[in-house]
Amino acid sequence: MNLEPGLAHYLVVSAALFALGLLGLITRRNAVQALMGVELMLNSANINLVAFNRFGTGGIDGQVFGTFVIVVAAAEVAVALALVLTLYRARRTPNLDAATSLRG
Amino acid sequence: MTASAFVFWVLATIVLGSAAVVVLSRSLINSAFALLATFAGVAGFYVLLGADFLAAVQFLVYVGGILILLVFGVMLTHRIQDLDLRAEARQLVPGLFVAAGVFALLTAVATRTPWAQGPGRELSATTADIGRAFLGKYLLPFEAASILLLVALIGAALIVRKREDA
Amino acid sequence: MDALLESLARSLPEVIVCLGLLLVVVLDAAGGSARRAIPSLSILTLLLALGAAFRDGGAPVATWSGMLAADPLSTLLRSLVLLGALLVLLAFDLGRSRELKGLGLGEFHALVLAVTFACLLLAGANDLVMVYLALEMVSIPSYVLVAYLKRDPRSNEAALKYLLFGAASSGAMLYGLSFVYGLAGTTSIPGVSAALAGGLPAASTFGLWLSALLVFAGFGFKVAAVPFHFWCPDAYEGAPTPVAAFLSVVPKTAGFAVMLRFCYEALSLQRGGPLALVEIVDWPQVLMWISVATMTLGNVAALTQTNMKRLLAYSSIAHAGYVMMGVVAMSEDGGRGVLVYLFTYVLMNLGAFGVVAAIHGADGTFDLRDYAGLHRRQPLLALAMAVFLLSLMGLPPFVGFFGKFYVFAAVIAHGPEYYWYAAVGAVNAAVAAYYYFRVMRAMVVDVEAAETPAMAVGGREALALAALAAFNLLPTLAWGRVDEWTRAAMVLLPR
Amino acid sequence: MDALLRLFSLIPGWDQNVPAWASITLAGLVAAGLCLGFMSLGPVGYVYVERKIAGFMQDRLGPMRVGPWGLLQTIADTIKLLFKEAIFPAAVHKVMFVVAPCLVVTGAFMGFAVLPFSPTWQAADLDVGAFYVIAIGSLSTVGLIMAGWASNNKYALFGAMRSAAQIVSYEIPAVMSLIVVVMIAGSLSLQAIVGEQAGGLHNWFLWKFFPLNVIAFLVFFTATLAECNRTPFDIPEAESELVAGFHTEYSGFFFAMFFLAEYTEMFVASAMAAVLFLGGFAAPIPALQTVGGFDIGPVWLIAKAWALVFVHMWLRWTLPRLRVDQLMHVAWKVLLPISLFLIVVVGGLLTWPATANGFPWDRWVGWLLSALLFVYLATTAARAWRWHARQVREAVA
Repeated sequence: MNLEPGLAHYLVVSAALFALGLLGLITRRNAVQALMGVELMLNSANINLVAFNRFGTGGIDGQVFGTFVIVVAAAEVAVALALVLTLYRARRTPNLDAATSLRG
Repeated sequence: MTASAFVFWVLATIVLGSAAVVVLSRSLINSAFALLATFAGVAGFYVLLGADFLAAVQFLVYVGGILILLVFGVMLTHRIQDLDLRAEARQLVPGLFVAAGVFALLTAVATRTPWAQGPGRELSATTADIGRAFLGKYLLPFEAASILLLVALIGAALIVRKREDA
Repeated sequence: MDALLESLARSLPEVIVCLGLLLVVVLDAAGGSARRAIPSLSILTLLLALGAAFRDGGAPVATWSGMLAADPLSTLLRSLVLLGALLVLLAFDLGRSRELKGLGLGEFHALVLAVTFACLLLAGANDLVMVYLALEMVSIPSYVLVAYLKRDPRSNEAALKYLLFGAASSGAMLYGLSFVYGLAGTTSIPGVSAALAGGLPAASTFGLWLSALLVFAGFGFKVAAVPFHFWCPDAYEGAPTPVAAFLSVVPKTAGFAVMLRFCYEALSLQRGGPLALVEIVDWPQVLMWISVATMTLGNVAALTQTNMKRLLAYSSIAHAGYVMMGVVAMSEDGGRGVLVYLFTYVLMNLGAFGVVAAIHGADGTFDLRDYAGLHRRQPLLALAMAVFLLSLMGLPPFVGFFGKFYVFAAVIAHGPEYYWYAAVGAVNAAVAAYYYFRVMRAMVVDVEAAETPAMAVGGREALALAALAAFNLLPTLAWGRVDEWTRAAMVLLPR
Repeated sequence: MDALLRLFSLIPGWDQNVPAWASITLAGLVAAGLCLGFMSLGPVGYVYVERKIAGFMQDRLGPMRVGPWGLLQTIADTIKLLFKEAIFPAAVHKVMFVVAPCLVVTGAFMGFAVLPFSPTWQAADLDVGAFYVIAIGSLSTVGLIMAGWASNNKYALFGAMRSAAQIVSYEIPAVMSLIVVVMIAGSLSLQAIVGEQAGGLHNWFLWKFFPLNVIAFLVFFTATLAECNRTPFDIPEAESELVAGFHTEYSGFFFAMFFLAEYTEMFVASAMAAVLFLGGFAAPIPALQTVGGFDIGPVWLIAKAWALVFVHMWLRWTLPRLRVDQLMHVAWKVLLPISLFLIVVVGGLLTWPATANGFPWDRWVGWLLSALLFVYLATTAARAWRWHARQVREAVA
C-alpha cells in the first residue's frame, strides 16, 4: 500500500466522510444532528474539490468553488436552526418524529 | 513515510474518527464537540493540499460560525440541566448498510477513475489568486452569494421572530 | 470593463430584479407608510425585468466570464420565470389572503424576488459553480417562504422537511459536481462538454455514470421528481397557497432549465448533427425511468387525495414526469417540448392554485368535499377551475394540450424503442383525467339549496382568474407565434 | 523562526550535522517556548499593573504589603492559585471540563504564531496572517461554550452563551475594520502590513486617509475589547448577575488557565491593533529602529501593545458595564454600519487615486464622506446622551 497521500487517498477519505454524513442524516432523529450529517457531506465534497484542484489541472477554480460551498452552508445552517428553534417552541422537542402534523 | 504522509494519516484518523463520533454518539453534545475535531481536521487537509486561504475560511466559518450556531441549537432546544442529551437513532442497521454501500461505490469510483491529469497546483500562496478570481472570473457568483447571505439573514430573523407584525 | 458592461447589459433582468429586491428590503426596513409601496414596487420590478428579458436579442454569448449563458434559450426561460413570478403576485390578492393575514408582506415580496433572482441565474447558469450556487439560492429562500405561516406549526414542519431533503440532495449533487470537475478538470459547462467530447478512457464511464446520477439528485429535488419528491406534498400543504403556487411553477421552470442545459450541453455531444450521447453514459435511460416513476407515482397518489393542495402537489409531480419526456427525447424537438410544456404549465397550474386560494379566502377550506355545489355558489369560479383542470388534463382547445403534444411527439419521433414510453405517458394522462374529473364532479354535485350561500370573491382575484382562464385558451388562436418563439429558442446548441 | 535558524547556523558544524527538519522543529519549539514564557509570565505583571492602576484611579495605593511597593504580591497570589486544589464539582462533565480551558488557552496562544516582532522574529509569516488571527480566535469561543456546558451550572452556561454571542457579534466589525487596513496594504500578511508602515510615525495606517482610519482603529479597538470580554463589555462575567460567568465552577490551576487566556487575548488583540494601525515593530522615528546596530523592533511592538493594554485597564476602571441589548446595539447598529461605510469609502479612495481625471477625489469626496460619518456619529452620541438623560430623569421622578 502506498502511504504517500495522493489524489485517491483524499478521495477515499472524502467518500468515507460522505458515507458517515449520509448515515447521520438518515438515522438521526434529532434535527440538529441530521444537520451535522449534512455538514459532513458538504465537507467531504469540499475535500474532493480541493484535492482535484491540487492534483488536477491546476488553477484555482476548485478552491473558489469550495469557498462558495462554505458560504452556502453557513446560510443554510442559519435558516435550518431558525426552523429547528421554531419547531422546538411549538412541540418542545427537536425530534423530527414529532413533526407529524402533515400526512407524509 | 514522509512528514506529509504522516500528517495525512493523523488527520485522516482525526477526521473519520470524530465524524464517526458525530454520527454515532448517543450524546448530542458530544456530537457537537466532535464536529469541532472534524472541521479542524478538514482544515488541516486544506493546508496539506496547499489551500491556506480556504483553511482559514473553514476555521472562521465552520468553527467560528456554523459550529457555534449548532451548539446554540443544541442548547436552546434542550432543558439545559441535562448533561447527557440522548439522541436516539432509528433504523441504524439499514442505515449502516446504505452508508457502507455508498462508501464502497464512491471508493470504487475514486480509485478506478482516471481523473483529469495535469500539472496540478504547486503549493503556493492562494490568497491573491482567490481574491482576483472573486473580483474577476467569479464576480457574478461572488455578488450573488452576498444576496444569498442577505436573504438568509432576513429569512432566519423572520422565522424566529415571535412577534407577528402587520 | 467592456466585458463587464456587456455582461451587465445582457443580464438586465437579473440586475433589475436584484435592485428591486434591495429596494424592497430597504423599504421594509424603513417601515411605516413606505411599506405600502412594496407590492406595487415588486410587480413593477418584475414587469420591467420581463420587458428587459423580452428585449434581449443579442448573439448567444457567455457573459460574466463564462458564468452565465446569454442565448435564446436562457432568454425564453428567464421570460418564463419572470412571467410565473409576475402572475403569482398579480393573481393572488396577498393583502386579503386569509392565510397571510397579520403577517408582514415586506419579507414575503423580498423572498419571492430573491427566489426569482436565483431562478434567473439558474436559467442561464453555464458553470458548475453557478449551477450549485443558484440552486441553493433558489432553495434557501424557498424554505423560508414555506415556513411563512407562523401561527401554523405545519408550515414550520413542512419547511424543516423540505430543508432536510433539500440539503441532502444538494449535498449529493455537490459531490457529483465535484466528480464532474475532477473528470473534466474545469467547472465551465462548455469546458466539461469539450473534455467529454475529447473522449474519456473507458474506465471513467462508471465515474461519469455516478456523477450524473448524483447531479440528477439535485435537479430531481428541484423539479420534485421521484424519488426526490417526498417534500413536495408536505411543503405545498404547509406553505401558504400563493407560495405553493409559486414553488410549483417558478423553481420548477428553473430546475428544468438547468437540467436541460446540463443534459444537452454537458452530457451530450453534437457531432455536427443531432445530439449524441457522450461516451457510453446512457443518461436518457436513467431519466426515462425517473420520468416513468414520477408520472406514475404522482398520478396514482393524486387519486386518493382530498386536500386540494396535496392533490395539486401530486399532480405537479406527475407533470414533472411529462416534462422530463422532452429531456429524454434528446432532440431539438424534445427541448422545445420542455419549453412549451413549461409555458403552458405556468398558465394552467397558477390558475388552479388561484382558484384554490380564492375558495380558501372565501370559505377557509382546502378540502375537496367542501367544493360541492361550487357551480351554484360561484359559477364563474367553477368555470375557471374547469378550464384549468381541462387544460391540466391536456384536452385540445386548451394550452395544456400543446405541452403534452410536443413532448409526446418528440418522444415518438425518437424511434420505436420509445413507443412504450409514450404509451405509459398516455395511460398516465388517462389516470390523471380521472382525478381532475373527480374535482369537477365535486364542483357540480348539487347540494341542498340551503347549504349553498353565494361565495364572495374579491374583484381583483376574479379578474386575475378570468384573465388566466382566457390565457389558457387564447394562445391556441395564435399558436404559430408560440411555436416560432420556442423554435428560435432551441437554436442554442451550435458551439 | 528565520532568526532562530540563522542563530543555529552560527554554531559551528550545525548545518552539517543537524538535518533540516530537526533544526526547523527545534526552531519552532524554541519560538513556541519563548512565546509561552512571555505569555505565562505576562499576567504576573499585568495583574500587578492592573491592581495598581485600579488603586490609583480609586485614590488608593493598591497592593503594598508583599515586597517593595507590593511588587511580589501577584507572585504570591500566583503561587497560591497554582497550589490550590482544582475542584471538580460532582455534576460536571469531566472530559469537557478539562478540555475547555485547554481550548481557550490554545486559541489565545496560537495567535502568537503570526505576530511579527521584527522582520525576522516571527514564528510564521503566513500569507493569510491577519485572517488567521481572527479565525483561530474561534477556538476560544468554542472553548468558552464547552466550559459553560461542562460546568453544569446555569450561571456558567448563561455566561458562556452570552460570551459566545458577544464574540461572534463583535467579530464582524473587527474583521470589517481589519479589511480597511488589508485593502490599503494589499496583503493579509502581517509582515507586509507592517512593511507598508515603515519609515516613521507619519506612515502609520492610523493617519492614512485622515480621519477615516482613526475611526477604523477605534472600531477595531472597541470590537477587540468586546471580544476579550473586557469592561465595558464584560457582561458574560457580570458578577452581579451571573456570579463569575463561564468560569464559575473553575478553581486552582484551571481557573488560572482562563485567567492566562484572557490576558493573552488582551495582549494579542492589542498587538494586532498595533500591527494594523500603529506601525507594529516599526519605530515612530526611523532613527530609533536600531540601537547599537541591533534591531529593537520587538521592543517597539511590545511597547505599543502594552500601551493599548493599559488603555484596556484604564477603561475597565472608568466605564460602567453595558446591558446586553445595548451591547448588541453597539455591535450591529453602530460599529457595523461605520465599518461597512469605511470599507466603501476607503475602497473608493484607493480605486480612484487622488488626482484621477484631474479631480482631487480624496480631498472632496473623502472629506465630504468623512463629514457625513461624523454627523452620523455625533447624532448617535447625542441620541445616546438624550436617552441617558431621560433615563436619569425617569429614575429621579
